[in-house]
Amino acid sequence: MRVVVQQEPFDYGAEAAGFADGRHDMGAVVTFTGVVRDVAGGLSTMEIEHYPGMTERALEKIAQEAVDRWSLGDVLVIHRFGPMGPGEKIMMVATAARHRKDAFEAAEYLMDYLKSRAPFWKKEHAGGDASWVAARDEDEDALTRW
Amino acid sequence: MRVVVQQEPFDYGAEAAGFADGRHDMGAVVTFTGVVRDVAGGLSTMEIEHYPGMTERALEKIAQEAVDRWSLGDVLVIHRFGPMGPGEKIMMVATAARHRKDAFEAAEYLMDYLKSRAPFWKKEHAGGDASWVAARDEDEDALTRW
Amino acid sequence: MDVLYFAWVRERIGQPKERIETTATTVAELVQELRAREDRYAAAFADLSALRVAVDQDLTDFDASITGAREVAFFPPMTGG
Amino acid sequence: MDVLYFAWVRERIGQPKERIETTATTVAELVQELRAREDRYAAAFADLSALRVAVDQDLTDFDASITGAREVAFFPPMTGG
Repeated sequence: MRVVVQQEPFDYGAEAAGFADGRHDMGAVVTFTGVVRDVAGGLSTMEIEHYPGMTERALEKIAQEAVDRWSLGDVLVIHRFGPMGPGEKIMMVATAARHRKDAFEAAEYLMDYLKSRAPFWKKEHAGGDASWVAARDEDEDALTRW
Repeated sequence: MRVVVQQEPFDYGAEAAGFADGRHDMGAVVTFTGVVRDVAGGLSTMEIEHYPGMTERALEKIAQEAVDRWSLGDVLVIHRFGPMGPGEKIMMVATAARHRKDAFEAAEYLMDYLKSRAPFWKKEHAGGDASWVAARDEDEDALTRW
Repeated sequence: MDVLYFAWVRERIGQPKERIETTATTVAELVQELRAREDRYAAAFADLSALRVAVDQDLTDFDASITGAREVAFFPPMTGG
Repeated sequence: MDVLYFAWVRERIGQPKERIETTATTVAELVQELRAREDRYAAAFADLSALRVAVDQDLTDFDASITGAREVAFFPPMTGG
């Protein structure tokens, strides 16, 4: 289990390739990556604020809950903070399991809890305007399925 | 949409990193990778037989169904055939969508259908013995949820 | 028409492919014809619930028509992924 | 105790962190005390349903005890991922 919170970009391809590599007992690996989205085409920067200390605690707790709940060979969570541009990768999770059901469910669980329980806040800068991204009700609702 | 059937290994890290890269309208990318699993520690080779022609048709049909059913920015399916060793990557799927729900669901759908509807058969060689991997009832059952 | 066999069906019958002239109009009729040929066919087709069939590279069932088909393939349930 | 503010709560109050001496025993009592201070606090804490609170870096609710707590943080619903 590895949890990383950092400002610098991470190498998604290398992280994905290295995750659970050489493990002969894990048949299924799932990754999720969150990308800075700019649907309207006007976004200049996405800025992510976080709560140093609590962020790591919260992510480790969520990752540990996934490990306790599913049969997993490994878990990885990487999340950036600070300013980033459209198309940049914000974060990733990866799960390895014997079978795909555990790997998929654990990855979705990690994402659902990370979205609503880890202390990150997104601010979008577009032109001269800046606005905080509002939490989506469906993200909070997603927790009820677990 | 890209569907690849090949004998050679593929570069999972490079494929994952290149998939939907530079897309500014997709916030979520999910990948699934299947790995040759050797739980007992005696597997020397996994051999995958396939049905040339039908394999590509079946995978393209499954990928197209996913594209029709969810709002996806891109889909990738790579599946190998021939002999491979423990820990080697057999296949991968990747999905990109605006939101994570579509990306996750489409990736699970691709995997469920690929497992039971694409003409691949696994044979395990361990010591002097060789045996065909039996289909699992729960893989067929998984289709009922869609 | 070409008849193809994969995985243990191929091994049991002893060849991957053969050309067959038939008057069968459905997969089930073709199976009956093959079963009557030799023991290795009878063995391979003993339990149809353990078999899957594709006509012209589309998965179908044993009631399917084969009239005009170019190829019919028999194989066990798939195990990809 | 240290009181921390994040995102628009931080912007509305005008600082990320302050040291507060208080006799409040719950988060709700602390909020009442802060609201009474200045308009910027009243504005930030106007709608508690739009706020979340953590005591000593654990997410909790407004009824939670803050007796002995080292830090209390207020912020909007999280939007990571």
